[in-house]
Amino acid sequence: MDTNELKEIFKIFESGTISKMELETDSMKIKLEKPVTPETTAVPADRVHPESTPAAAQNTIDSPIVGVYRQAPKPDAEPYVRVGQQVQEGDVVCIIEAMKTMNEIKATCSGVVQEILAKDGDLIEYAQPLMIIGDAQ
Amino acid sequence: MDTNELKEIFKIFESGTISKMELETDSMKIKLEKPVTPETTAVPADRVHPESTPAAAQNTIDSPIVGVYRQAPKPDAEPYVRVGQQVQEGDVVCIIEAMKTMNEIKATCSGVVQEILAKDGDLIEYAQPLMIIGDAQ
Amino acid sequence: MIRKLLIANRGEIAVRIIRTCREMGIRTVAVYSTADANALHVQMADESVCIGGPAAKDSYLNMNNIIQAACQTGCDAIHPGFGFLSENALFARLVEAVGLVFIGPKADVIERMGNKNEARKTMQEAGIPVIEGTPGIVSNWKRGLKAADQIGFPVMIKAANGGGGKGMRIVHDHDAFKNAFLEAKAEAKACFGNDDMYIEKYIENPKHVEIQVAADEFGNVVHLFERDCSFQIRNQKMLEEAPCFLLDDKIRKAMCKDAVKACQAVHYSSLGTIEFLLDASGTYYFMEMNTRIQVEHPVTEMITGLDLVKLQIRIANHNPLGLKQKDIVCRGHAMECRINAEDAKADLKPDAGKITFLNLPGGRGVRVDGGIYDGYTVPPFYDSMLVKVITFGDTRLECIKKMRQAMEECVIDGIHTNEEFHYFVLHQKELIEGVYDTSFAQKCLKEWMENESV
Amino acid sequence: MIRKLLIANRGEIAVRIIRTCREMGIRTVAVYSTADANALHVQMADESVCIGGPAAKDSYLNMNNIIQAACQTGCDAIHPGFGFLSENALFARLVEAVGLVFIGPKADVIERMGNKNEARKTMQEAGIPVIEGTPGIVSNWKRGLKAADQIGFPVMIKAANGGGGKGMRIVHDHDAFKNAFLEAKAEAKACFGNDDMYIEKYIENPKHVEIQVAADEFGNVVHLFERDCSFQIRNQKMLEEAPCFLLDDKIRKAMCKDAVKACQAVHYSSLGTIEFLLDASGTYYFMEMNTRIQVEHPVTEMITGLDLVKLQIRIANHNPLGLKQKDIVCRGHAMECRINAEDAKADLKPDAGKITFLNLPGGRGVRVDGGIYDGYTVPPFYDSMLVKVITFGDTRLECIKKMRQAMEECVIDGIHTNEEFHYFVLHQKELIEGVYDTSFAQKCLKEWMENESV
Repeated sequence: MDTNELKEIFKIFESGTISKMELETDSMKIKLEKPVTPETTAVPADRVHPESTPAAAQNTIDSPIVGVYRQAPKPDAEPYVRVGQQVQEGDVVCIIEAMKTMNEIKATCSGVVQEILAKDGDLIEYAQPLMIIGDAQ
Repeated sequence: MDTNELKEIFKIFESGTISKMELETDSMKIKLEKPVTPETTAVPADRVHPESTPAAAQNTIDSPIVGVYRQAPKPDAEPYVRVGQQVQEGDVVCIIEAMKTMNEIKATCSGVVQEILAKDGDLIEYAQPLMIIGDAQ
Repeated sequence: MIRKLLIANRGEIAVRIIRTCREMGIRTVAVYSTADANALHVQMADESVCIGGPAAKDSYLNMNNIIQAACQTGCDAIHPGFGFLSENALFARLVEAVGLVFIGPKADVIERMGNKNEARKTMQEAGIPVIEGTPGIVSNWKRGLKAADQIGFPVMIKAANGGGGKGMRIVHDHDAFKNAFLEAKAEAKACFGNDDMYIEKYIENPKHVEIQVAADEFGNVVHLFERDCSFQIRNQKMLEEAPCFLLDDKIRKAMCKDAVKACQAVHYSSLGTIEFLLDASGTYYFMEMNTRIQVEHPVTEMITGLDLVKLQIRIANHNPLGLKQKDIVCRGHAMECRINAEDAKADLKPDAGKITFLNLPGGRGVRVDGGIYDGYTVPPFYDSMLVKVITFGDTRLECIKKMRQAMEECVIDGIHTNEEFHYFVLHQKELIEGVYDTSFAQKCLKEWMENESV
Repeated sequence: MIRKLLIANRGEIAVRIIRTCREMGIRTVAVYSTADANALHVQMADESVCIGGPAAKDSYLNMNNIIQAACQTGCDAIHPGFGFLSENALFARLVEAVGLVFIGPKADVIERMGNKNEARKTMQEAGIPVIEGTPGIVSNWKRGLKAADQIGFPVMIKAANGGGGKGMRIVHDHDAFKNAFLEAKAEAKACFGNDDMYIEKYIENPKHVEIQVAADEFGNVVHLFERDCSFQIRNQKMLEEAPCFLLDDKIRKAMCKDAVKACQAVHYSSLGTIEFLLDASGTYYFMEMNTRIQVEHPVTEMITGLDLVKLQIRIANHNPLGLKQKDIVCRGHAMECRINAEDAKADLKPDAGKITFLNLPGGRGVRVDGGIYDGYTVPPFYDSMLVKVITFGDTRLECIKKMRQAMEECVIDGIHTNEEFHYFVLHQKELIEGVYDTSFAQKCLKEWMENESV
């Protein structure tokens, strides 16, 4: 489904004085209700936290160009990074070979390599996520 | 779905004094409710009356065929019915001329003729409402 | 002079007729049932009139309401499209009786060609090859059996006023004859209110080849070449092409000549089709004459460059053809796929419902004749045909490749269609080679259903 | 042998190329920017590669990423479409350098024809009529003014490397020259990084007539008749037709002959267009040569029956044309309306946004080449062209009537388009008579906006 539509519906519902709504369309069924009392604002701060944390603490390093993924500077060399390794923003994490040029890709954030999403020799598209960087442990 | 439609529905609902609404169309099904504060219910009874009464007690006589509306048996004769007249189910209320045949149209319910929707000589489509019949007074 | 025309039909063909009328400067009146208030043809016509309830008998077959609507809206003519009242002689007569032009041949010819046995006799007298059979009605099963023995099995028992596969039986041997005859007769009585029966030799797995003809009131008759309509399931055509790919040119010429002769024999003056069965040896037989515009007319339009609806209206408007046989040239190859609201996986069970997403094909050499739009709800009361996709190529292979591409592009969500089945058919050897006969489609569907169920 | 082709473009032309490739059995790779992930061409291609961010310079103009994508996906060739890199000699060179086929002419020819002054000189030497003007670059305004006085006012000041109306000024008298020259030169510097200027006689309100040509590597050159592209607003074509209705046959023949001569002069080998200006007296002048497939190519396809993209690919694949001039016949009349995401009421201000309902026209003689679908969100980053509607008729009037009908059927909700403006244009006297010149469209738009604002 289209979450923008959902956002739109929320906005409409919240802006009015209506306290209860049930809506069913071809593609969705939704029930909305407003608290009848002043508690509306009293949302516990910690309830918001657990949902938003992982998203905030997890980043990906995305390819800035189209090319071929190289995990190491030379075919038989050690890979630039392995899962579990700590990287600093600016560290070279892999190479994207394009037009016979070796382009060093640098970490765009610091953290621990949680997963490497590309394999040696893969065609990499623009903006394709190459690896997931998590919080330092 | 079209959120503009939704906005429109909300506006209509909010602008009135109605506190609960259930609506079902081809593309959606919606239930709306307003918070139950004392003021909302305090609608003067007579304000509701003129709006809701006619709808409930009102029927139409619809054309069963395509043809031309004739209000009277002959060009110069008296019309079968006039506004305000009481009719009984089965009474002839008009003629629909089709293929040079005069088809007598009979009242499908009893009551008072509130409005005649067709004019002498009009092209009448199938299922087109010809007159509105209200409760006997 | 026709200035305003009522279209006594719905869906794709109503839309098709409206488009040509617009081009000709003729105003249009659509008619519709209460179930069709949102249909495309209603939105496209200049005016529209509701003529009855959802059941066809109450609306699209309701002659009085239709004619009344035409008279009241000031029409000069009525186009019956195909199906519904298009080959109803009584309707044609009524239309003429109220002083309107019926877009089609004279009522007498419709009637004469509507009776299969009568049509057969007429053609035989005109020297057109017909299938060997009884010269007239067979009054009882004993006489029928005697005739069948003379003709030689297999034979076909047919109702003189039949159609749509009803009142028909194929009989392979002497012993099975009696029961089949009695069954077919009872069915004919039930379906058509008339149980006149006759018997013909049964042609096994023929090709169904039909010749498009056009004739005016001044005795000018031309043919517009042939169509191969052998792709049929339960007597319903689903894919058609023009010309017939492997048809020997000598046979083509003979068929076309006979088709013209057939028109002359009945003093025909309209657009029409002469259907032939062509057996494996290259022998052909007159089957029937259709006195209406046909679903598959666009393939002929593609190869000849003519607008057949325009031609049909012009003839009804008492214009001369304005075409000589030598002006009509066959160029390239055209194919039509009928996209139906039918669940191909469920043996083509008709479907209905709301179209939730629609993408129709486009580009060079692709024509789309449709009666639907995105968000349209297909009512369950009528024919399941939604859209016809027609492709044209310099060669037959180019035409097939374009059709494959068109089928890939075509997306109709929300209801089941036969579109994927078409895609499968377009990759089958027999289709590609053009050798398929009337037994092919059913075989193909069976194979596809088996594949799909895995 | 081209087996797999990357399309370095987007939208309607990418879809157009994919369709022909499918028919030819060539696999396709689409490229797209992050803003185009849901675009139709991405969904229709066999494979697709994201090549950059929304800005064209980061994606569709990113030569390295495009060529890398072609190499990595195993393509043999790159089709540049129109716009973007289609007339970029460096790109053509790079494509050839990595061993791929560039679907277009040789890089040297692209370069030579890309420089307007160079092209003009070449054509003059080949004996093609060119507009009177300075033989080369004019170094300063004083020399320019002297030349202008000799040529006679009005004159056009032009940037040698210009395009899209930038770096150009029309000057009507001696006194206005200096300022106009300096402005145009500064603009040229800013837009093209090069401020070489030259001066030509200005032809007032001409017709813009162009000849489609095709030439192979073996010296075979043919013309495919002309197109009338006089309907332009701010140098953007919006409606085109073929052939040019009122063109005198003697002039047509001379123009076609000169177009062929132009190709021979530069040893051209691809599809191309020679643009001419035709003044009211019937004199014509070479304006420029386009070395790419053009937006309006379908009208030529309709009147000749040829697939120009197929022809272009075949030539790039080192095939001989396989066509002789006498085989190419002009039949009927074709017109194209470009449906753009532009608010006609706001002087054609480009629009973007979600298409909430889409109904494209159909039927006989109607072709739709589009790059959109129902629910598609038009991104704000690129050209505003959404769909091309092409109609074909035996006569020009039939063709216009079909286009009116097509515009009535066309519904694009959710964004503003120029569709209603087209409908208005199709009812204007000058359009119907075919006499309109390049001043007509702007006048028409002004009138329409005034009507609409009432």
